[in-house]
Amino acid sequence: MAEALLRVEDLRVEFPSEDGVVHAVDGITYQVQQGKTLGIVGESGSGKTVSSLTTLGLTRRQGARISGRIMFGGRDLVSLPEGELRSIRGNEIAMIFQDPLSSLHPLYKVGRQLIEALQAHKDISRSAARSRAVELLGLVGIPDPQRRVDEYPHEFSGGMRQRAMIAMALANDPKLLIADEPTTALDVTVQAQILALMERLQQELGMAIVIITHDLGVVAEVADDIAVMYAGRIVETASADAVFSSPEHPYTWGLLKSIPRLEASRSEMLVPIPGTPPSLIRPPSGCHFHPRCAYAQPDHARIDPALEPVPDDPSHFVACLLEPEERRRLWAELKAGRIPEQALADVSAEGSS
Amino acid sequence: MSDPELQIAPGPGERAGEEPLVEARDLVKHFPITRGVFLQRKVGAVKAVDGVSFAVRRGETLGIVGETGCGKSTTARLVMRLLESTSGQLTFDGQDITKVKGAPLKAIRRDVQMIFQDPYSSLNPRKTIGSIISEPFAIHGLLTEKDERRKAVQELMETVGLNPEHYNRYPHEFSGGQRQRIGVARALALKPKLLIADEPVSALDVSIQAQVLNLLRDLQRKFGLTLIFIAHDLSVVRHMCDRVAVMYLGRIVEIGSGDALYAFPRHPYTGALLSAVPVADPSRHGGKRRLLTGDVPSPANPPKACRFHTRCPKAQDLCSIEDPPLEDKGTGVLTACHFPLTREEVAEMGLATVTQSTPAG
Amino acid sequence: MAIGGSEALEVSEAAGTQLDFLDLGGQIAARSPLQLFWRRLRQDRVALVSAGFIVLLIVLAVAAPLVIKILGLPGPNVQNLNLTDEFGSPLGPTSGHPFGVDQLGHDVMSRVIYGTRVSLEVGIIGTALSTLIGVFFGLVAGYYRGWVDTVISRMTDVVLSIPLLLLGIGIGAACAVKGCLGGAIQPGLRVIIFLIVFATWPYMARIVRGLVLSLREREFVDASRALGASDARIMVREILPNLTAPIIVFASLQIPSNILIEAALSFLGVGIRPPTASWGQMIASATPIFNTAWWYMVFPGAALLLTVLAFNLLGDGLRDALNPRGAR
Amino acid sequence: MRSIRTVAAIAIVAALAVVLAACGSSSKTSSSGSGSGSSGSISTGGFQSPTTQSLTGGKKGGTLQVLDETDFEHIDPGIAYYSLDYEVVFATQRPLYSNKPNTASVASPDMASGPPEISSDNKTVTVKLREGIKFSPPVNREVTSADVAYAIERGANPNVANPYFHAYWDSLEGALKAKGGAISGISTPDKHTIVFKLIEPKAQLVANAMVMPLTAAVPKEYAEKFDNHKPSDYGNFQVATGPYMFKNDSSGKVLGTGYFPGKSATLVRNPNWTASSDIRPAYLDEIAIKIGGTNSVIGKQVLEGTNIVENEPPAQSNVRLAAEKYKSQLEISPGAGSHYIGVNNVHGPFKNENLRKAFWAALNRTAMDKARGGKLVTDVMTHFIYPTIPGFEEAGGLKGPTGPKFDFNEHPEGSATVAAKYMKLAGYPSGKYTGNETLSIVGAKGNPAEQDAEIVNQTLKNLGFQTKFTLVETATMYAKYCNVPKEEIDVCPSIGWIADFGDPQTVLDITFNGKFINATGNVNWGQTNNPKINAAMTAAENVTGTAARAAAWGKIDEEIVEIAAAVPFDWDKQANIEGSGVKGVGDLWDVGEWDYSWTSLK
Amino acid sequence: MTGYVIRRVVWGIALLIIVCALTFLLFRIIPTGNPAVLRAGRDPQPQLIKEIERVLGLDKSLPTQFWDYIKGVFLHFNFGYSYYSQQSVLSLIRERLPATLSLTLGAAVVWMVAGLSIGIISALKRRTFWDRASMGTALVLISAPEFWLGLLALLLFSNDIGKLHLFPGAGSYVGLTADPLKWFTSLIMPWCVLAAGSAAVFARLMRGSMIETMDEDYIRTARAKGLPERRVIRQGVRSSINPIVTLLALEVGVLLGGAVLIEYVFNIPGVGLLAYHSIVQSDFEVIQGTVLLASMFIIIANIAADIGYAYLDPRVRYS
Repeated sequence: MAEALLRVEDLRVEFPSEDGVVHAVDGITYQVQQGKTLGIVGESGSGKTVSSLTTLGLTRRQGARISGRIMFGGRDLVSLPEGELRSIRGNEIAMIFQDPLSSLHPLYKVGRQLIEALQAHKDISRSAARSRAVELLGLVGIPDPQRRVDEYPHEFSGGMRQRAMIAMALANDPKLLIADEPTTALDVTVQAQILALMERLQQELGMAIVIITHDLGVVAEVADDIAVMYAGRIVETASADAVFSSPEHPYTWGLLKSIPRLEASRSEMLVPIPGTPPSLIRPPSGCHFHPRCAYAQPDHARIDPALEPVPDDPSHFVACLLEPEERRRLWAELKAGRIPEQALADVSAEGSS
Repeated sequence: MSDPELQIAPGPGERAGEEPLVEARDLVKHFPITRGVFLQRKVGAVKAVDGVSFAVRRGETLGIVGETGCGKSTTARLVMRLLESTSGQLTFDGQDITKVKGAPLKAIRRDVQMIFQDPYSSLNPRKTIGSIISEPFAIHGLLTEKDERRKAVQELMETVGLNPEHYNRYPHEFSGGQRQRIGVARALALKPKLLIADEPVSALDVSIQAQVLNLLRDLQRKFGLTLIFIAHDLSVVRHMCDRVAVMYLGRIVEIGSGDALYAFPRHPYTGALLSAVPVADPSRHGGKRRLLTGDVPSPANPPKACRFHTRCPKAQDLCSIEDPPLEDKGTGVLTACHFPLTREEVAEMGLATVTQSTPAG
Repeated sequence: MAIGGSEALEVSEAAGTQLDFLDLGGQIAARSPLQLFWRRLRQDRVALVSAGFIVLLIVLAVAAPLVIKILGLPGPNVQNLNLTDEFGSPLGPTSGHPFGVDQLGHDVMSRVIYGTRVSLEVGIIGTALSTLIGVFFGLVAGYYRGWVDTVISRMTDVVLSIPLLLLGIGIGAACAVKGCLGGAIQPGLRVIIFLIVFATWPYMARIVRGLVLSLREREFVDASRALGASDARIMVREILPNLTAPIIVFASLQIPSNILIEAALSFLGVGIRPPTASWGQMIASATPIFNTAWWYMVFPGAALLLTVLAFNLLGDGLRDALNPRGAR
Repeated sequence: MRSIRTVAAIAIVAALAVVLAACGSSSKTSSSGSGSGSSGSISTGGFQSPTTQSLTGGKKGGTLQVLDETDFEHIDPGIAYYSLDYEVVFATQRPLYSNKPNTASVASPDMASGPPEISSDNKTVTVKLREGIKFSPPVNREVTSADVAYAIERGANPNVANPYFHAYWDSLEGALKAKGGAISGISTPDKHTIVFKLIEPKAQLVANAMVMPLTAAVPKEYAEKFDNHKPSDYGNFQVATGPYMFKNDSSGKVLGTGYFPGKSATLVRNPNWTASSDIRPAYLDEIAIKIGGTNSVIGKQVLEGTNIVENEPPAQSNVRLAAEKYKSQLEISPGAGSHYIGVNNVHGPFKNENLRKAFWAALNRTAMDKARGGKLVTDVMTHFIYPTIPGFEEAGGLKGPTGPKFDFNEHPEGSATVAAKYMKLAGYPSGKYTGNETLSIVGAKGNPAEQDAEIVNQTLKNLGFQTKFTLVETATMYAKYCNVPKEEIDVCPSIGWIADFGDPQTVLDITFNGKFINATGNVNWGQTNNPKINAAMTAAENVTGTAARAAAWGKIDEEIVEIAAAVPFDWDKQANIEGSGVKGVGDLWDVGEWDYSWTSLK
Repeated sequence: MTGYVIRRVVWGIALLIIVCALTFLLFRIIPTGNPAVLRAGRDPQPQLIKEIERVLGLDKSLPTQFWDYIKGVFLHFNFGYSYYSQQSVLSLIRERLPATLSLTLGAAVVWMVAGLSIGIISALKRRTFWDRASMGTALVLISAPEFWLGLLALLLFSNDIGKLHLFPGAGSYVGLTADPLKWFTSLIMPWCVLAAGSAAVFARLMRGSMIETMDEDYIRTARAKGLPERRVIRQGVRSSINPIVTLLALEVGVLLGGAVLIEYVFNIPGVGLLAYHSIVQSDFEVIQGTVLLASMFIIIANIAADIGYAYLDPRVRYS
């Protein structure tokens, strides 16, 4: 395998807070290949956003305590001085965010914000930057970019704002685009447009993408590889196909089986994950997932599972203490629409905080 | 608008001839846009709901689905009588409730309840769970004995899967899913005949969504509730509802049994919606997406005639001239379209794989 | 001096802001709002010291006669012209009169201590009344909107367009002896309180109205209405409890502002009437001689400054402790 | 009375003094005796005094800087009636008669060429005018008797509304009906003769009133258009007859040229004035008046400056500074009026004469005077005629009436024993008031009136009274409360009185005579209506000769004291200060204020 | 937008008339004194008082008086005359306005420059010594009555009675045209004293707003774009100022109120002092004029703030 474009090694991010230290990211390792798309899936509070913000050094100001390594182009972004990091941001690594309305400066014209992005990294005249801005808006499919370049974000629709954000991210031909929940705030039809746009741009521009989302459908559509995060850790990572066809981690199963599928029968029961997401301040001991895991054994509360390759698939890693055979048996049952006994035990019981 | 009788498309499992529990005819809600410092002058209207008719039978679940701003939540609030309709008629249990006020309205409030979208906003952060769930009793002067009330509340808490010992806690001490359960408990307190759920799970984490959906389905079965279920997520609606209404710009463009509608959407908008849903299975990315272009027009100034014609791939001149009636196009589903989708077109979009199912419960 | 307390409109600095993106909802250990409030307040040393100082002031005000006896000072109205020189100029601080005396030989310290009463009365009663009125109108305007809102909002416009001090001088002078409005406005403290209430309720009303406008869109209001709750119940039982924190915060910042208004009006001679000791009035009567009798101006002013500062600091502390964002 | 401002606050003319009696001819001959007779009360420790100042030998030329904290009220000679207004009015206008600086009771012919001729029936006064006196530019013509006639006529014009016209000129034939038009009682047989015909025998009164600025000539053809304005604004366009005039533009406009209200005023020489025609030496070339500033600062600037004066009462701190460091720059003017406490004789507790006496006895007048600035500027007041006014000595001089009947007056520092005695006489055996009536006290704001009021309030409280105590602006105090009997104010502690003329009647008649009780503008503050006193006053009005009048009114004074109709506490002596380069001449008749027409630079 | 401005202006004028009517009623129904009586002298016979009342127009019914006044103001731009100096109210005000404007505008400059810059710096240097010190000072200044600060300043720094002879003291004001240097030096203390409270308020406001803004998503975007920190801060400042603008208008009222006190303390012959004196003297039309002027300032400031806000915020501008 070629040298990865981005390699995150044992990244930990902690925030001191009023109530204790928040272990937002608890030692994650992943890599992104050139031109490929990595999907990071997780629920709110799983640390997926923090990890990507940390990549760009954007959590430094929040008083984060960061350890581990983020290797990009031979440099460790964790220890890179702010000035150098700044020249990477928006240049080699670009980022788009969940809410395009709040992520665009409400008082500046879209064009101006694009021009700023260009001029931050290139010595380029204002008029050249402007025509490049128009060009970029056209590239992301904004109709009539000549006129739109002089409009304010609030005059754009939600989809167009996200397109504008993408245009801004593309301004300096980044090698890596980090998209943090890029479609969560959008309607389903617009989401489809944006996802299609991202796919198209990746093909045209050949950049790598890290897409962060809670929606398995979205990653299924766009990602080559998937990392599933839970409580600040990556619990499973594999190619997209492998994650959907033979998921190894009970949490991944939960995600897959708790969303109704359009094509499934109405009578098919959903299998929810019981309980509530854990506290990042006092995460559960052992396997972070054990309190909500229907298949957990008593000693799972003590043993911390490592992310290890599964048998037969060296690119498929999972952090689970169940025996591989047991995992496969359970998944086979779930896949067939049966619900394993253990999972039926307390579907609606609420482990309260 | 078309004859409302026609709109009660026969659904699976329907006991024919029974009077619907709720019936809405030509409901209209226009929010005025006003100007002026002292005397408010009306300068326009946001046509949030613009002629919506439907009926819900006892015991069934009607899903209303559509994108942001299509008027689905407004419709829910109209039915709840939280908003006054601009025009139209609303019947509940055979009684015209369009204009009822005061005591009769309060009486109806006992029979119609609502679950709200935002589990954070729908619970008063300054009240304990106990007082939130017992509020219905307090308002209607029921169970005046303190112990009695407490007991009833704790029973409710148990019913929805909450620990009854948490009676004295505040909402902020609960997670989103638990809060939504509190909302459900409150809605169930008065044993309503009709429950309206307005996007009950869209603010919840994926793993929690399923808990709440299952709970709702359990409760519906247990109490024989009639449910109006509003959501933007087509899969969730599909999972929960017997019949589904698709809304676009304040109008119902298609309404019918869920199975039929999902299997063979006739309206191009329904088709586009279904086609846009990302499928959580990389192996199934077969169909050609039919992506809609452009944005939803402003409800303050909606397109004439067929509201969808500006974005419809099949639109012809007629669509901008004549409003298509909501009528059966041969699948038992009412569709408001001059040029409905054909089976070939649907198949091309990769949607034909939707399986028919037997009705739940 | 911030009349009307635009200060309190200050965009608050949320203690929890910086970690918002972590979305820690539900993770903070279970505590009731009151517990949270106490916990935060207890950690705020400045606010605690201020609160202590205010308690001390209240004790001073209530027990003024006793305090003066303990300190061995003459009463606030004891005149002693022997303490002025042959030209009638007052004498400065001595051991018997630590803050000096005024033109009539009144002990300044004794009067400063008694002046606490007026400031606290005006600050607290004035704020309470204007809060009551402001909350009522703000609640009604925000909840009902429409013409009710229009009328109330226009009323606030009118009041806020009248220059308070000029109005104060006029009413103060006109109602000085017999009172006004059929005796409703009695001269002295009551005129001041009337003026303060009249001029400041719109601020509270506006703030409350704004909050109610957004609160009434919250779903728990709909939920309550869906249950059949009456408007009055919704306003009092649902919305009002959610306003307590901002009301307490704004009111706590209104108190110092009102104390300053009283001082300003008394300074201009329309406020508290002698012989009642009021800090503003003392500064006013010190004005013609402040170059020779600095103590007469400096001590009441310092008392005023410290009191207002304490209330402001406490208000800041309350705002931080009650911050809804942090409480979530 | 002109209310004298002893305060840095805003005061307004509220009420005024009564008139000289009919037979005042002696006042022109030798009345200064009474003035000097009172000099014993004046401490003269190296300070200047208007009574001793030299009126001659000034150096000619130069500009005098004047720093005044407050503005004039009216500069129109037909309206002006306030000590500060007089300083400019008497420099710019020449009434028919005027007082020299060192006398309050001797009038000299000014615009008139000689004494007034009074007919035997006391109903006609004839005055001859000097010839060759010209109005200042832009009028520039000679002053005629018609101009004087118009000046008086406009006093009756409601647009002008002269504040003392009714007091002095009502007896003029047709005056009551005149509303600015011609008054039938005034005739001008020739250009320099003016004849006043009266309907009552009050010629002496009218003649004496001619020292007031109303008689300063006003050119009708020029002034009429201003007098038609409601109200008249002739003051802003006035022309002068005196040695000085407000600087004006070619159209005669003073406002914005020589007078900026609230900011400054400039008096320059009147080019049409000639020294030979006047009694005033008019040494100065220009008077530059700066209005505004802070009294305490102004005083310091004056004392440390050279060609500079302050024409208002200096701040206490500066009086002290002057007395200690700048003695020669301090002038103390006796006879600056009196301050006493009006007590309601007809309503409330003080109906009871004994209670009034108890109050009098209890009051620490020394303390009050000390709060007013101490012995330098005050004398303890023991009766009502004040120093420099005939009758002062006759009524007991500084000590006042003494003896068993007057024991309440014998304790300037207050006597609890005597007070208790009268309390008991009043029916309060405990020696304290035990009734349930609350006294309403309305005082005036500002130093030292405020302190007077506070001491009074405290004294009354010590006597056992409940009080409702209020301080208002001086003007409001008079106009809305103390001058309005139906307000039923019990105690007015800040009453001040100063006469227009050096005659005892001006001090006692209107203030204590029952027939002068008015519904509004009442200055008989106690509403004293004692038949015996009323009768005595009626008789005394017709007494002639200074000594006789002094005796008669002195007796009345004693009777007023005997019933304690009011409670006195302070005879004022006014301090005035000047810069080291000024040879100031102050007007005894105007509380010692510097007279620009006599003052010169060293 | 134009429609909006017109509506605001129309309501502003209506407000002025209402305020005018209120002042009118207030000072006539419960007057401090009857000017006719004040003018009538020592023997004020009812008939004379009546005549003066007629001359001054006080005998007419209140509505008629009010109507006459409003007519004068709006049709003839005639605000009446002072009962004392017979000067037209307009010219009185015009004469005194420069002093008040010098005072308030100068103070506004001091207040905005000092307040906003201190606020920004404090926000950026949050939790440092500078931040704590400047915010502490700000709170002290907010808590101090400005008239007292004025007296204290005089006692400490005035060149006549001060301990340190630094600046000209009370009553030293001269016009700008008369002597620019003296004008400036005489106003240094009043400016600072008048601005102190407001500057402190705005330093705190600006700090709060800035801290809030710097946490906004778009600031994160700006950083993610790789903008230099200086430019990021500029973006923050740009949007932090917006919410402050509406408060600026409120502060104008405070400033005007303060101007009365400061003119009183420093003896500056401005409109505030005029207003004070006229109220004390019951000089109705001057009261009316000055109150009207002050109200007008407040109303104009409000309108200007709203328009300025709309101008600064495109979201409002186009809606």
